[in-house]
Amino acid sequence: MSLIEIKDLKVHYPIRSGFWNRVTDSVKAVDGISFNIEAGETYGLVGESGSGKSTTGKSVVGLEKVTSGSIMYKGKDITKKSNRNHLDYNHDVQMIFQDSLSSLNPRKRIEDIIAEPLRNFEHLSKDDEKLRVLQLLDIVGLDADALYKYPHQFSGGQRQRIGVARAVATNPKLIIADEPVSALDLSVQAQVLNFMKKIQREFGISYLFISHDLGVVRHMCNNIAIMNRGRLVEIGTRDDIYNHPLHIYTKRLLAAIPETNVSQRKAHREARLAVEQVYREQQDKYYDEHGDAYPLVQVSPTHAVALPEALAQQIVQEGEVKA
Amino acid sequence: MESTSEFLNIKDVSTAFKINGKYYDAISHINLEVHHDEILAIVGESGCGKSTLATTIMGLHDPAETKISGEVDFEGTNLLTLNEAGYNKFRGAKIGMIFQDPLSALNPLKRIEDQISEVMDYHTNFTAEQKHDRVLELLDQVGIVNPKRTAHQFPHELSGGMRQRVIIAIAIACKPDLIIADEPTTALDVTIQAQILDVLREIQKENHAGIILITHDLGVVAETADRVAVMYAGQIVEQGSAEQIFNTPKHPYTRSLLRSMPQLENQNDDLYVIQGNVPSLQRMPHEGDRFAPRIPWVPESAHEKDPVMHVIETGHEVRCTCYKEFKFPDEAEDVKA
Amino acid sequence: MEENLNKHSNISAADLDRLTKEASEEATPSSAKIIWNEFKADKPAMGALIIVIGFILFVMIAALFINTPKMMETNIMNYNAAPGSNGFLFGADTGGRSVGQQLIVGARNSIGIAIGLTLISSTFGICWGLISGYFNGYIDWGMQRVYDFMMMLPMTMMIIVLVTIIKNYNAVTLTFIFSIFYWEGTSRLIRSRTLSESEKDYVAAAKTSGTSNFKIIFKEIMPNISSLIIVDTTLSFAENIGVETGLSYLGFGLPIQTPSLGTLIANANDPNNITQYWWTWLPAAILIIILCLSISYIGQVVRRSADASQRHGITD
Amino acid sequence: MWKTILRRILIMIPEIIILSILVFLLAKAMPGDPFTGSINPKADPAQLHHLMKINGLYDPWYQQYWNWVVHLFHGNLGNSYQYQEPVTRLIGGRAINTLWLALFTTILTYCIALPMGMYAAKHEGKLPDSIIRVYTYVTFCIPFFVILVIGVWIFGFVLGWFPTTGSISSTATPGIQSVGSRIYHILLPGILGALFGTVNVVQYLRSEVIDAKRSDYVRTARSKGVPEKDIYKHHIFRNSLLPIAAFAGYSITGLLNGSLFTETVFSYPGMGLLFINSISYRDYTVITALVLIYGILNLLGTLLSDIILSIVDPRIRIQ
Amino acid sequence: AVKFSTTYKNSDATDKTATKNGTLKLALVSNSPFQGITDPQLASNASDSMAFAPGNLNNLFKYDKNYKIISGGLADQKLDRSAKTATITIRKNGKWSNGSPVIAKDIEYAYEVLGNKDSTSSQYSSDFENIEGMAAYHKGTADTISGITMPDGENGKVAVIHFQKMSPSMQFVGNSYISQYIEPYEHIKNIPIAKLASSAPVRKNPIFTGAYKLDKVVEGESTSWSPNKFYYGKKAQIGHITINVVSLNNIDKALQSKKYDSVVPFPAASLGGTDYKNLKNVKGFTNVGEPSLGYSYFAFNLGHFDTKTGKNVEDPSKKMSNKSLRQAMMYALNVDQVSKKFGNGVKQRANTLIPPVFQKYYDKNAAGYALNIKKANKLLDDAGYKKRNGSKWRSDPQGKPLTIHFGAMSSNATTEATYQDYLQQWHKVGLNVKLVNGKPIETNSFYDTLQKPSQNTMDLWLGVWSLSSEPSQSQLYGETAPFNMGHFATAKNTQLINKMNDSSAWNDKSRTKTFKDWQEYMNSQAGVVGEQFSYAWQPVNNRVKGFNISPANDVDFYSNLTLTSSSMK
Ligand SMILES: Nc1ncnc2c1ncn2[C@@H]1O[C@H](COP(=O)(O)OP(=O)(O)OP(=O)(O)O)[C@@H](O)[C@H]1O
Ligand SMILES: Nc1ncnc2c1ncn2[C@@H]1O[C@H](COP(=O)(O)OP(=O)(O)OP(=O)(O)O)[C@@H](O)[C@H]1O
Ligand SMILES: [Mg+2]
Ligand SMILES: [Mg+2]
Repeated sequence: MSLIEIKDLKVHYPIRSGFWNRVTDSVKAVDGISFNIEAGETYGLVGESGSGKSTTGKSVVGLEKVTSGSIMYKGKDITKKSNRNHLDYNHDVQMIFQDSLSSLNPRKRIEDIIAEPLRNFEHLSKDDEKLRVLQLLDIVGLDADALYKYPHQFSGGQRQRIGVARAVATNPKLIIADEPVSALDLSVQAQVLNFMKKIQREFGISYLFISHDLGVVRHMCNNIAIMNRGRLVEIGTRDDIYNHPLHIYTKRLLAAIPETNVSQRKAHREARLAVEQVYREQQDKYYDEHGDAYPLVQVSPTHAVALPEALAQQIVQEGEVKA
Repeated sequence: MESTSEFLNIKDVSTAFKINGKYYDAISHINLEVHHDEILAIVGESGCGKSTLATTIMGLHDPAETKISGEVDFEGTNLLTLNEAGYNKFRGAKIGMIFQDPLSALNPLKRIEDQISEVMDYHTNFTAEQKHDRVLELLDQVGIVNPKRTAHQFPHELSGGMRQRVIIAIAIACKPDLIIADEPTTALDVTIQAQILDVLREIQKENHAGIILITHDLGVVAETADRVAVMYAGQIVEQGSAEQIFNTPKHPYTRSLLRSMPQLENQNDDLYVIQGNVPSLQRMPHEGDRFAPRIPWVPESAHEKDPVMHVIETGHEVRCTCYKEFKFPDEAEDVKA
Repeated sequence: MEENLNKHSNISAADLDRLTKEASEEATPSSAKIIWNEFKADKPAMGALIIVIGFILFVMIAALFINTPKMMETNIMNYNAAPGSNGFLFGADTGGRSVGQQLIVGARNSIGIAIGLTLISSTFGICWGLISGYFNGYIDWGMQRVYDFMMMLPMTMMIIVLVTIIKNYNAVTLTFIFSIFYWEGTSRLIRSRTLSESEKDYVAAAKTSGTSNFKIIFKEIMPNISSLIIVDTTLSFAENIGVETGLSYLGFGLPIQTPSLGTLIANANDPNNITQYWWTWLPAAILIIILCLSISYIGQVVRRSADASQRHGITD
Repeated sequence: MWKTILRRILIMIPEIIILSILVFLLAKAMPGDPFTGSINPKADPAQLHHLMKINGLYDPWYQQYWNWVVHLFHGNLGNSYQYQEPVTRLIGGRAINTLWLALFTTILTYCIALPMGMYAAKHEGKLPDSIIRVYTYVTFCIPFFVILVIGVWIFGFVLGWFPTTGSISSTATPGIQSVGSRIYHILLPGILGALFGTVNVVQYLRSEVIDAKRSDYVRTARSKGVPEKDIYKHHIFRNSLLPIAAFAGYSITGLLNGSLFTETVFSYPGMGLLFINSISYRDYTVITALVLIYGILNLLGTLLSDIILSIVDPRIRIQ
Repeated sequence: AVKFSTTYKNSDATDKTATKNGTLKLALVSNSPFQGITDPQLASNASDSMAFAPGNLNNLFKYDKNYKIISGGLADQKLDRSAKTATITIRKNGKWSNGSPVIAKDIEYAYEVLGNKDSTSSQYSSDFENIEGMAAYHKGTADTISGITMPDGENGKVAVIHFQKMSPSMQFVGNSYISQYIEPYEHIKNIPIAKLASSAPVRKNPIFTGAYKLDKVVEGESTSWSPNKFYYGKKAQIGHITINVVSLNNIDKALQSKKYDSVVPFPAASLGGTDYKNLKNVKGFTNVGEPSLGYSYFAFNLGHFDTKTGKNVEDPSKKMSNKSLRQAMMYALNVDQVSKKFGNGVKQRANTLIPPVFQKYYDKNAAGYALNIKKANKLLDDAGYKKRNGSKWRSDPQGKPLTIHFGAMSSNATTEATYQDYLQQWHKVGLNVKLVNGKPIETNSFYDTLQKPSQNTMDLWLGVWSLSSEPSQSQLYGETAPFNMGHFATAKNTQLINKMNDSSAWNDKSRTKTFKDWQEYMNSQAGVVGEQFSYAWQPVNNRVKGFNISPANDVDFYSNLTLTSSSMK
């Protein structure tokens, strides 16, 4: 059984208008997605801005009111608040946020920040609690003197590590990491990614890793889902996605990753423009009449793509021919 | 691409900010040249002084709060000696600037057309009609699909990518010789980033302009830049063509940065991490190699007392001699010990 | 977890005391301390603080030694006695009552009203704003309607009507009546800040950490808008000191037996009194201005220090 | 947008109804009645009771309220007991005076406050800024009526520049002369009201301008080579005037509050003075009507602000 | 105390052109705008009568300084005691200011306006039902008042009023049986009486019978006047008169800065003692004055009003029923000193309940209650109000603690200071007197309490009467008078008051004696005790000539005025 099973998850935000301010339409931030996260893996969720990644992540930790669909954990649907409370759900599922400064309460000392989930879920004695906090700080590589300081006194990387420490404080089974490094400098980003990996190794945590940086995702994730306008367009293993992308949207994202090999940049650029060309010309082939993605079809045990069956087979074969 | 002529020459420029009554250098003794038809990328971590350099060239600092020394020779004029009115002849006309945050950089209350044609009000004697035509032309040029419609809209009605295009349109409206782009794509998605960079490159080709591209994304640099200057703590630590920097990086800082990028090869390994932080202004060391504290395993003797730039080959310069002895800790067990 | 941590961390229970001590040596000063330091650095602000606290203390203590009923006894022979005459340092008013003593008792009453009013209306306004800003949806909607309704009420008129209805009103009832109308400004301010504060990720983080809404509102969000609260409270306090002056002028203020700065200033209701008997109102007016200015100034300093702790924080 | 405005107005209706009941009850709760106050040996208490009865004042409150509402739908707010005149006509005459004064005060407030706020912000931290700030603080701390009384004394009586009572000269002939006389009469109260009203506007504008000065779009404008004075003109002032324009609607509340004082000091027959008088006469119909009108004006003020804002600020479209 | 003359005798010669082209500026002292009801039958507020005074308010009669009706006015009145009629004959040249003649119907219509069942007037009283048919008309059962006849027809000049009973007070203007005013019937006949007060002919284009006609009225704030060429009497001389409302707070400064020539004369005084202090020495002004038609008084709560019988009844069990207690309380006060200090000479202790303006009836020799602490203490001691058990307060003769509640109306600072002074005086004689609710009461609540048939909130109170020009006391202190709020109703009092109006009172001398007897009796009983009399005084600019505020000059007051210079002195 998977750790988390997301089934046909929908989150719609109402748009009110008209004379009586009634709900006339809705933003379909997440529009029917399903995927499973296995224990101990890092699951990548990739997509352009506004594609619904954060909304998905928030739904999984229970921060968002879900319109329909289910998220099963330990056989219970945790989209219901009562089930979450009953399971002490957030003891097991935690979150790391994108903006490290805003995710740490500026008026609280680091000790209180890290101890917050402990105080709510594990009622420890004062000393035990302090010890735990100190150990957590040690694990994320911060000195004990951080204990009584405030978030603004740390650099971005350090703050993000404090966020990690808080997230792992209750030894959760799953951590949702919503763009944990996209606001960070290259070198600091490396730092945080290293820590996340280290902690995963040591505690066997699963991540739902949300990012739009395909380079980072490739570095971190075993399984990846590509999201586009509230729907999944492709899911697969790292290899499936990076080496055998099927959906034009995935290809486009991949082509847009800057090439670090200076000598090949011209070729890279041409390749990218070619993909763009296809993307523009073949929109209606890849999307249904409303411009939404098709339902996913399985093309291999690990790989699924949101295309009509026939088209999917055709593309798979083309790919094989090329290879 | 061969550089044709140099038209911007930054000589020994330092900019100091007043903090609690004392001046602290944010950039010190910068020397740089920009040529027509080239993209010069400036890279470095946050707080290295990249933006300060850009705003110094643009003369956007409050003279009461800053002290600037050195020379910025732009087509024969030292910009730093100009008064406000003199500077305004260059801003917008000969030098265009593109800012990072596309939302706040546009006046929320003015239509796109007015914001673009405002540059022309001061630097051309176009008639209203000419300006209107030019606006549409510009919007088309930066890749906006429906220029007529967009010209009439307000910034909040546009997406981030479109706003950034508008800002580029403003910057190039008067066909400037120099465009300074301060992190133009940081706030954007990869796909849009790629498009914006394309636009920039096309414009440069068309206008034969020189572009200073400020970014901390090495991928962007590798994709776009002709030459690269790496900045650390207010200084340029390495400078060279894109090939030189990416293929044969010398300075420990450059090498560290490159190494900390997630790459295909190191998929399952840990990424390289540079120890420590960029020092804040008040804590900036003023003697010796400023990067030394972050590579503590390199013996002090390897550093110069007063590091200067060393030419390695044509166009490739590196500060300090420590690069010669620098090895990553995992490359040389002996050094680490 | 316990085991896990012990396995991966070098720290054990033995290190606890030592590390705690180390940490507390490096601890950052609390914001109260930062504010205090700011005052120490800013001479005029310190002056203002001393004036305000000194004055309040003086008035509170001095008022204890004044027998108010006795002070309020009329002595028509001292009708509008000029300062210095008949042993009145500050002169006497129409009833021959010492203006000086009334200043003290009146200031105490006015400050008391201001404190009471500020406490009630700010507490209420803050809670209202916090709750309404934190919960969106029906709670916020309902609270906003109440708020809209209060906004609509013509305040002075309503107060006058209420004052007329309440037969036996005094400083306490007056304070309550004012409180009905004075929480809106605060609540609006707090609500808008709470709205933006609630969007921040630390609130989401607190939710995922299992913290209750009540705790999030008052333990997480409130401290973050504390500088706003402090500044708003000081400013309302400054404003509230003279709150009943207008009513007193219109003839709906406190009864004569309860002197206040307002009733004293209301002596300036007539151009003749303004010139001829300036001592009956001018000192009170000056007092209000000084107090009000000092308190506003203190508010500024508090605001500044609150900002500074965020701005220069990293370099500290 | 019209729909929105209409909806906003519809939402107002329950608020107005609640207010009307509240005011109605409060007015009745005041001790005394419209006739007791006018006690004199010539008035026979029996006749007063008779008047109470024919005016329905002995009915239960809901009955009275209902009658009042029914009349309201016929455009009739009842008769003033004191003035023996339909309330609509009575208030109509006073409202014009109050609105004249309010309008004039508003215009004047902005004429004084805008240059002041901008000047202060432009020279932020320098001497003129400090002087303007001290001015605003001091004005903020002085009770309004003290400003009024001192103003009347100096400019009305000592210097004799302005009339000190009424809304129009008793001898002014209709036409130009009477308009002139009206303006002459609201000059002093208007100026004094404006002096007081500037405080908020100046402070608000100042902080808006200072924020705008530091904004990114101003930096963009600088990088376009726009001269400093045009930057102020086209970008900073324009953008900071926006919220100020909207503030005008909200300031109605303040002006109406102030009218109680201004009109009392200047014996200016407007709604404020009428209210104060009606309170002591227990003129229920007038009190109820006035509170209601002030309430509605407050509501309209906020609505007006929202409309102005949505017109001038392209970012806001009321939906 | 100060002595005022009713006349400012200006020795300067009248400046004809200044008079003809000039404007006399009068201030109307009031904190509220006037209502604008020109019809005196409907007006409920003194401001209106002042605002429209130059039109003479359609006053029918001329009277002497004792307010006794004499001939020479717009109409003459003849009383016929045996026929029980009053015959009112309008002079031939009596005209309204629009030129139309004053007719008999104008007289009759005044009663209709007053007595109509839908009338908004508050001036109707049961006394009017003395007129034949008035009761029926008031009830609405009759369309006309049968007791008023017009022998020459409606357009004639004579009206005859038939009474059930004649009263001596009918000889005086302002009595409660004969209306002193008329209505311009032709001008207003089309308007229902219920709507009269708000109609245009009353508010916008009213007509008058006085020396001046109204040019313009600015609602609530000013009126302006010019000579009425149809006036029957002495022609008005000054080109314009303007009257502006000025608030109490501003009036002193307004006069000091010479914005006005004077204030509109008002018999119940519009300026007080403090004003006098500010204004007495202003250059260019002279003060005139006459005793005010009003006074303030202390009244004690002695009983209740029996609504069934319509009579006031004394309850001997009331706290204040003890005469010695009442007297002692009055002796404890030093009203003289208060009057001197705050009245600045324009006020004096009231020694009786008839103010000196009624020269004939006023008992100037009455002693009243001057300060006498000793006597007060003795009275209390003798009556058994002793301090017991070391208390600082006296208890009642039964030994129960005694707390007396004093009711006083909220007012200006000076007056409220006076209350405090009185309390202190009472405390001096050991009486525990407290203000009701601890503070002065707002006027409405004050009368609301007192007008209840029975109340125990106030044991004594300080009230004010402004009087009608007819002095009989039945409406204030009579056995059936609802305004007798202290319910003082001894047999002797009833008898004396009745005597003021019975047949013996047709004889002036005898009536005067009754008044004096009543004053003496009231003083001895101390059920109601006068507090202060005051002067209705006012400054008048020295450019004004012919300024005489004596009642005898009322009819011609405005015609007599002239100016001696075009600018103020
Ligand atoms: N509270 C909300 N009310 C209405 N719409 C919302 C709300 N939150 C998000 N949306 C909309 O839902 C869509 C998905 O938003 P989401 O934040 O999940 O995207 P994302 O993929 O995380 O984007 P980004 O990369 O910018 O963070 C967007 O179109 C967004 O505008
Ligand atoms: N106006 C200023 N006053 C004081 N210090 C400043 C000012 N502007 C910048 N600094 C400081 O100067 C240093 C360099 O800043 P700068 O903005 O140039 O860095 P950057 O390289 O552009 O960084 P980023 O990538 O974050 O934009 C930083 O330490 C910054 O704190
Ligand atoms: Mg997101
Ligand atoms: Mg920067």
